[in-house]
Amino acid sequence: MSKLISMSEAIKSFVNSGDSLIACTCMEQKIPFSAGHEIIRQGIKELTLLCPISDVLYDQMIGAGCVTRMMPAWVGNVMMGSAYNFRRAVEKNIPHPIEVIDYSNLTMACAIHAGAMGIPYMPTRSLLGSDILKGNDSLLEINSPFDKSERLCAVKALNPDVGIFHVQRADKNGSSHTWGNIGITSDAALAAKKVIIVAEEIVDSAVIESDPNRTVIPGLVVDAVVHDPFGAHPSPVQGAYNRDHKFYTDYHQQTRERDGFKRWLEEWVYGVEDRSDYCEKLGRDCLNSLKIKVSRPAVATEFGY
Amino acid sequence: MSKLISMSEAIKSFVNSGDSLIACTCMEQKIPFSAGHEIIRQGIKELTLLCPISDVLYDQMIGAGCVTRMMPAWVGNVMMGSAYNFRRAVEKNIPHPIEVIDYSNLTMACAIHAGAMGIPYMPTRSLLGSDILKGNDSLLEINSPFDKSERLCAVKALNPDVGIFHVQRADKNGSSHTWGNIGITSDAALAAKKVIIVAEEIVDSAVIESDPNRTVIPGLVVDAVVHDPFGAHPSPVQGAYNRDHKFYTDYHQQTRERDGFKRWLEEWVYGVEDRSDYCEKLGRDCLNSLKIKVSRPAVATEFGY
Amino acid sequence: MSRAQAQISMTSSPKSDYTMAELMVVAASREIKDNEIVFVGMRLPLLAFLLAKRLHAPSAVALFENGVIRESPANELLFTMGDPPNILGATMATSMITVMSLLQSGKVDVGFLGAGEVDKFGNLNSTLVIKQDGSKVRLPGSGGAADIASLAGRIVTLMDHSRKRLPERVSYLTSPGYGSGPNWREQVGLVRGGADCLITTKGILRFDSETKEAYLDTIHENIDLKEIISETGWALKTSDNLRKTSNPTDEELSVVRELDPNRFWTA
Amino acid sequence: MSRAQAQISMTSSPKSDYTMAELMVVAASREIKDNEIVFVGMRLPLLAFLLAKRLHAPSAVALFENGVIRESPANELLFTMGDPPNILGATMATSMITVMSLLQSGKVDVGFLGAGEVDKFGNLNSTLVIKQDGSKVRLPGSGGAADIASLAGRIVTLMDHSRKRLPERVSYLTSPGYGSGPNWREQVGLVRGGADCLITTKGILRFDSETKEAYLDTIHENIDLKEIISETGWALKTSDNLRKTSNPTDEELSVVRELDPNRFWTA
Repeated sequence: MSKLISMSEAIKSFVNSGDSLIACTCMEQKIPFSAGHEIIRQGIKELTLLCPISDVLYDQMIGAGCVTRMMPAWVGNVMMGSAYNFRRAVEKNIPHPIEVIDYSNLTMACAIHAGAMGIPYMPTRSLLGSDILKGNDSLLEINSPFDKSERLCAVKALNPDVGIFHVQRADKNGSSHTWGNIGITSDAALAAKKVIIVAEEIVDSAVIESDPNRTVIPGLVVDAVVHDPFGAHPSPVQGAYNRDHKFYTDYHQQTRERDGFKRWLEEWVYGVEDRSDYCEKLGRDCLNSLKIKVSRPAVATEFGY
Repeated sequence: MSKLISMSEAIKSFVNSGDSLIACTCMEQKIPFSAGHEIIRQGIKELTLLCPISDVLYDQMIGAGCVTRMMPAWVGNVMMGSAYNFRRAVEKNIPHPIEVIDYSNLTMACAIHAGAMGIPYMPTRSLLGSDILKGNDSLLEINSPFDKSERLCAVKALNPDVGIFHVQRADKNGSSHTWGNIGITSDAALAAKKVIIVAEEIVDSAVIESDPNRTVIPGLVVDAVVHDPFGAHPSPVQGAYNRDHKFYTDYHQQTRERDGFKRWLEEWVYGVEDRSDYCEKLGRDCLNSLKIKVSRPAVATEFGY
Repeated sequence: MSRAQAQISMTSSPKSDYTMAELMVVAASREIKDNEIVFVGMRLPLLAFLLAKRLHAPSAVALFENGVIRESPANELLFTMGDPPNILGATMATSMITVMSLLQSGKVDVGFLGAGEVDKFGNLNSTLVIKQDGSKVRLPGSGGAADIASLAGRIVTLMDHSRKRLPERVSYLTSPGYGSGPNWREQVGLVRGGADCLITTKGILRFDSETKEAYLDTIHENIDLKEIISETGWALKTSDNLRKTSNPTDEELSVVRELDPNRFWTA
Repeated sequence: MSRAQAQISMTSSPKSDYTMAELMVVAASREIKDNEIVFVGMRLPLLAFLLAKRLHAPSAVALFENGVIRESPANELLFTMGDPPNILGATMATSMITVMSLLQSGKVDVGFLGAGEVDKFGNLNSTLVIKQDGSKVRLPGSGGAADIASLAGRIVTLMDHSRKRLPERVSYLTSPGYGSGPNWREQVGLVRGGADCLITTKGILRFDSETKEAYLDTIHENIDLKEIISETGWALKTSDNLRKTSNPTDEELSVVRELDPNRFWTA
């Protein structure tokens, strides 16, 4: 069954204002920037964004006014420090106020793990004594039912309305191979109510089925598949292209002030139609400079019988 | 750091009478028969055996008198039905009584998952109303702390003393690639207090590191590495050799009665010194007939940058 | 996964050229709708799944508790779900807990089970049978059956039909059906599911939507109603509209025989 | 993971030819013993890990919260832990929850952190700072810091040393040190761990085993004790045996400079 559609259709069909969304599940790799930019262009509002670590994609969506609530463990520019739109929103209500419900990486991972597993919560030993626990209604101090003296933090399950995942290759039904950083991708794809796959490459199902242990997301949970090469730029995609460090440092400099961010947004989001247009703007030299330089294929693995 | 030792040394050093042991974590694939047979030869007693699905290895250890307690979801001969030594022990105390604490697959997986995660228990929605729950002190009915009307089964963490895992390839430090059926292998290796890896092939670390997403067990949790080709026979090892169905049907027929099992044990366990001796007894024709016939390598995966 | 399935009687019905096991496979396959996510057992249920996929449910997806998800069928007859042909060409080979997560979160439409005993309310025993003389028979145990019975959308069970295998109440409740009747599942906290269909060597039983009690819906060719009633451990009710079980079509039979050419499972 | 680490002051100590960041990297590396399992952050802690591995802890293993486990160092300077050079040649690239499981089950010996604020009992704030005028500064948040501080065997923190960064009590307790003092960790239910060492731009603080209060253990070259005391937000105690921080050796410096040839992190 082919679920292959354009990014614009995928966002129109499966992301609504008011939704909760999880999108940066590999942390600094494979961030679905092309999907986030289309969400901005379509003017989708009042999103709740979830993540362990958000590199600057969420900052861009906050600055564009798409977001009213953040449920993150960390929001910033990983290489440079602050995410200025996030700070402006929290510190000065620019462009409008946002609510922030803080997590840690492990408790966000547990919330999504519980959501994936279909259980209402997961216990952890983390965050006891932390103000994060005190400020988040989805984190409760409990005692172990097996030893009442043992204190735990119960993390309530999260099932975001939409999950968006950038992968190296997927078939048309959405079964996806992805490698390199995985983060919380596998759980997030099971926890999300709707799943959009953004793939560098669309492959025949036989490619996926040649290595079923490489499959991180099974097609049965996928709603849409988008073919968007270079869709994760400036974040890296293992084995395809490297991180565009300069793009992150430039973003950091250019978005210190609100006006600078607005110009950035005009140039890189509103000013382009889609990812292919964005790539043209980046230019062939830039794309070529990011492509992998040395091939390091995985050792052969035999599945025959 | 090389942890490579012989099977006999590994069992002597890391398995003691009275231990709890988990060994059939891939279910019907990659069962560490060679390790189990060495445990029998060394006369280790009073073991507690854990598993989701035990194909006949645990039956052999029960019949040999190594086991006083079983914590299984299923014990039998998967292809044929009954595991006769298990039945004789439970029904007639032959060779001696054993205690059975029943689990289901999911609750065993949860117990080991909790053990791996370092939390005292995992909640599930399974087994409510089942007699399994009523008969197992490690399964408790609880209510969700977030919604007291929601009933759950809390599964107490299990951290077996020893885990034994048969893998396709490992480096000398124990970092292991394994593929095909995974079952609960990854969690069990983290949950076990001591870990023995049995590998079809010992490879340079560079092989493991060429495909870090294929690593299921990291060396940092491993205590011993044993090189025992064909060590999983008669169970299959994906990409190496197939299941010896005839060996299982023969075992089924030959072990219906206690005397038949004793003869089987004499022939296949006490009568051989180690796995290489066992392979010689099996014969080259048998081994060749089980080897894979058609190569089906996984599609290439690029890790370069 | 249950040895009970191995004990399905090997008699073929005298007047037709199909075995009882073949009829059961065909009947089970008809319980699978297209696009459904199916928790497949080994033996007859696996053949039923493959048959359904070939004939009327091409997009059905199979989940196996060892962590395997398959969209396309394996190329060889399987003796266990861990056989290498069940991995080669799978969509995904992941951990047991991942596949069980799909089950627990309500993504599995139907699960197939066998058992040592099944009772009036569709509860299954695959653990321990206490015989009339007090002696016990130890069965292999739940495997994933209790989880599937707890968490799948609906359950289809395949069983040999005999009075001792169908008691009024199972002596050990491994896998929950409707417990002691209406509302029991809700009361114990199960969030969905329940017994939907029981395919035996004599007929097909379904469950009353109000009383949750099993009743006879269809009766296999050449089976006598009295025989069924006497071989059932409770006063078996019958459908107002009791019919014959539809015979396997030639097409169905030919696919089943292609799938199990040596009748290892369907003798 | 913390922006605080990016703000470490870029002054180099005047009389020697190493920068303060280089000294801190060297000091941090000396906190790693051979064979230890280390939860590594980015920036200076990563360089410290690489230095330790090269010089005195060749079998130390690095865990990264994105799911990466490395026994051998990456071949290039990393700007994020997700950079492709950090995957190529890794021992394992798995899920975040698997790596966090190693942490939660007590297998991690030492974790490295940075923060916006650190207080007398080694508690860290990486979430929100309320300034004296009531205005707030939003920091990026915990990331994995609160988990590492909760669950690792011991914690080493790297910080810029200034009065506003070292208050008596953090305004928001993101990552637990010793809370309000002795027995606090046990009381809140933390099963192990705690602050072990705080490496600042002026000296190295350690924690009293009884009072759990930070005290000055060594003082960096050319730093004045009075300056440290005035730049600390509480009455800082000093070791009975207060010494100079050992200077980096030539070998240490040359490795650090090989690791960060353009002084991106160690300027």
